[in-house]
Amino acid sequence: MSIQAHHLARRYGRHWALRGISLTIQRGESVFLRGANGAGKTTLLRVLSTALQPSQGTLCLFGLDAQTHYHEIRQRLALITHHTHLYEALTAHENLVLLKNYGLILSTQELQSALARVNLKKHAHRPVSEFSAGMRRRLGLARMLLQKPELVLLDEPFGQLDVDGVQLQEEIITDFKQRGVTIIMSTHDHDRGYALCDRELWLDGGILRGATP
Amino acid sequence: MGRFLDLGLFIIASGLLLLGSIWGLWIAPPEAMMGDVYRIMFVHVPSAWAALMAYTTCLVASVIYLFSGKSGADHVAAASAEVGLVFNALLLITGSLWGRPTWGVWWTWDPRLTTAAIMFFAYAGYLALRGAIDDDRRRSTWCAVVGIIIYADIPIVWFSVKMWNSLHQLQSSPKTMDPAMVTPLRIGAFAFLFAFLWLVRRRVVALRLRAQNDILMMNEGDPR
Amino acid sequence: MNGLINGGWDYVNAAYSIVWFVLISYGIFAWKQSRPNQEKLP
Amino acid sequence: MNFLRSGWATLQKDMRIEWRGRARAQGALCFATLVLLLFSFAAGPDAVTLGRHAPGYVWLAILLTSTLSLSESMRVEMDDRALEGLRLLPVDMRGFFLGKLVSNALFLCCIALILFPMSFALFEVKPTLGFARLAGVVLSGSMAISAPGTIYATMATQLKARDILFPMLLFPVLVPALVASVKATSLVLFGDPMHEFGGWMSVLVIFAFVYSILGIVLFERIVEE
Repeated sequence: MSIQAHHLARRYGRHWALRGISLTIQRGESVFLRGANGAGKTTLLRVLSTALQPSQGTLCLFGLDAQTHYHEIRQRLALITHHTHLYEALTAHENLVLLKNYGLILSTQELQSALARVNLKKHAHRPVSEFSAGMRRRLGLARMLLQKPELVLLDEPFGQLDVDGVQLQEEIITDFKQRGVTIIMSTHDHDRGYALCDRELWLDGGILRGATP
Repeated sequence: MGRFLDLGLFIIASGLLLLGSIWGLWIAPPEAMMGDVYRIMFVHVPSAWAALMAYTTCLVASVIYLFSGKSGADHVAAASAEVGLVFNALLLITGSLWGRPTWGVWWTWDPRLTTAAIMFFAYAGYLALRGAIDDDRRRSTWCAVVGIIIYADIPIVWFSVKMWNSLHQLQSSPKTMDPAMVTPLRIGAFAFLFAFLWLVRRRVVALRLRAQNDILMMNEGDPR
Repeated sequence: MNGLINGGWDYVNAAYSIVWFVLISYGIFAWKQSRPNQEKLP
Repeated sequence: MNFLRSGWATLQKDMRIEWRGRARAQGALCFATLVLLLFSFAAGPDAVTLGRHAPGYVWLAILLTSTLSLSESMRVEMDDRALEGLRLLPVDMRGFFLGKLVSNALFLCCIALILFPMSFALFEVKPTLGFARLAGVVLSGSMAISAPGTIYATMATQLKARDILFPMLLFPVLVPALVASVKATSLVLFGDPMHEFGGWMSVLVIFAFVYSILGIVLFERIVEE
């Protein structure tokens, strides 16, 4: 069991972005999260990643309570959003070395091959502030690869990427699926969503409208 | 139950305030050195106690919130900081009104005064922070942290101002305590204590109502 | 009757008036805010 | 172990970012010297008065600059939600706080390193008790400002009214640190016949210690919300 959520709710001030979400996602499943703008997709993904605390409800990830064991949980998941978690003043290479400095076990070779895979090798020593939005997304992907997660949460993973980038993203997702990584992905590109995922969750106004089992 | 408690607190508080004022203004004898001015003490000193009590309540509630995450503790912290600020303002005003005729100045850098003034601004900042955060979880947690940080500052401010002040002037507050003057002071202390309890309760109820209202909105109205 | 300081009553009266005024107005505010029907949303 | 490693990594990272953004640091430095000059203009040209109040001017200049440098150093963490990335890594936030605190304090020390020689020239004062003690005051004073400053900057940079709220929260809490730094500095500059230096230094050290501990304990709660 990868995710067990019971009646998750989250509000920002007086606005409730999530109004009671209960769901169960098995290990190795890939889930397509669809919904209109403002339906609560990003909030749900952030809550499921433990980046954001729910206002109400309980969440268990990998059988651990998210409220108390978030340190262990976070070692096993990765979150991709349009915020790429990068330091502008540092170079692409330094941003990845940072993971190592903070204790992620990681060899130089892995680091180089991750940079090569997202096709940023020749820009490795440029500061991120000079990067385009698509390049930042690529670097974010490299970061996710190095984290070796068991659960990935992808918020609009195809946004801002060029044709090659979209293809790379698809490759990575397929690769993860084959390795049994649990995937939850929100996208407005329904064709890709249905093609890549086994299951669908439909979010509307902060509640689950429908789901295919 | 709560109704009777509220009513009881209100009656005791207002009754004691009235009694304390009458006693302080007319029954207590004038003081040998300061004449009638010292009567300000009967509202001034209880304000100080009430303010300190309120701030201590805020600290305790903040710590409880950080451990338990119960929104009730957050409401108590918010309410007592606000009530404490009101008593703190009274403390500064009455202190100034006392200082002018006795020391000849509206303001002096006495450790007591300075500490009270700094605490006023610190808790004003605390309430401003409360008003500036929309997200309720974030507001509760951050304000609990700030409540602890500010309270930790009170003794440090006190000692540093005392040290700082001891160099250029020594200003002692009158500590004359005739038995005839102790009674109104005691009445005043209890009056402010009950006023504090009633006010905090009212503020907590108001905050709880607002919080419940926000939660009710979750189920209200069908989203599209 | 007075001690060394004359005219102290002005300050005493001012202090008591301010205390009463502040406590009464804050009390009214606290009471009004805490009534359920006042908290209905617009 | 985790604690020290993340502290060191944070310090290293901050140093590097600070070095890359030298222009920003120069701006802060410019601001600090300008404030010092403005105090001299406001206080008038009387050399004796200026000299007597030199410690106060210098520390006020450092304090005002700290509101800029502290929120700037936290803004770097919030820009692309970099701090959220570190949280999800997960990084030990107690160590992160310590690293951030030290890097902020070192920046303030650099400011002081410029301001003090400048004040010696402007106000005709000199450290009679020696440079070692002055360095001690500067170091502990910077830590004392940075400890609550880092906590408040973390909150303030995520708020809409950050420019108003940050000093409004920080300044009242910093009063004892300011008083102690100014007092200790003036004892270093003008001599210490009553042997009060130790007392003021201990106020500074206790202040810095209390707030560092509070920050280490509470920082995680702040960033998790």
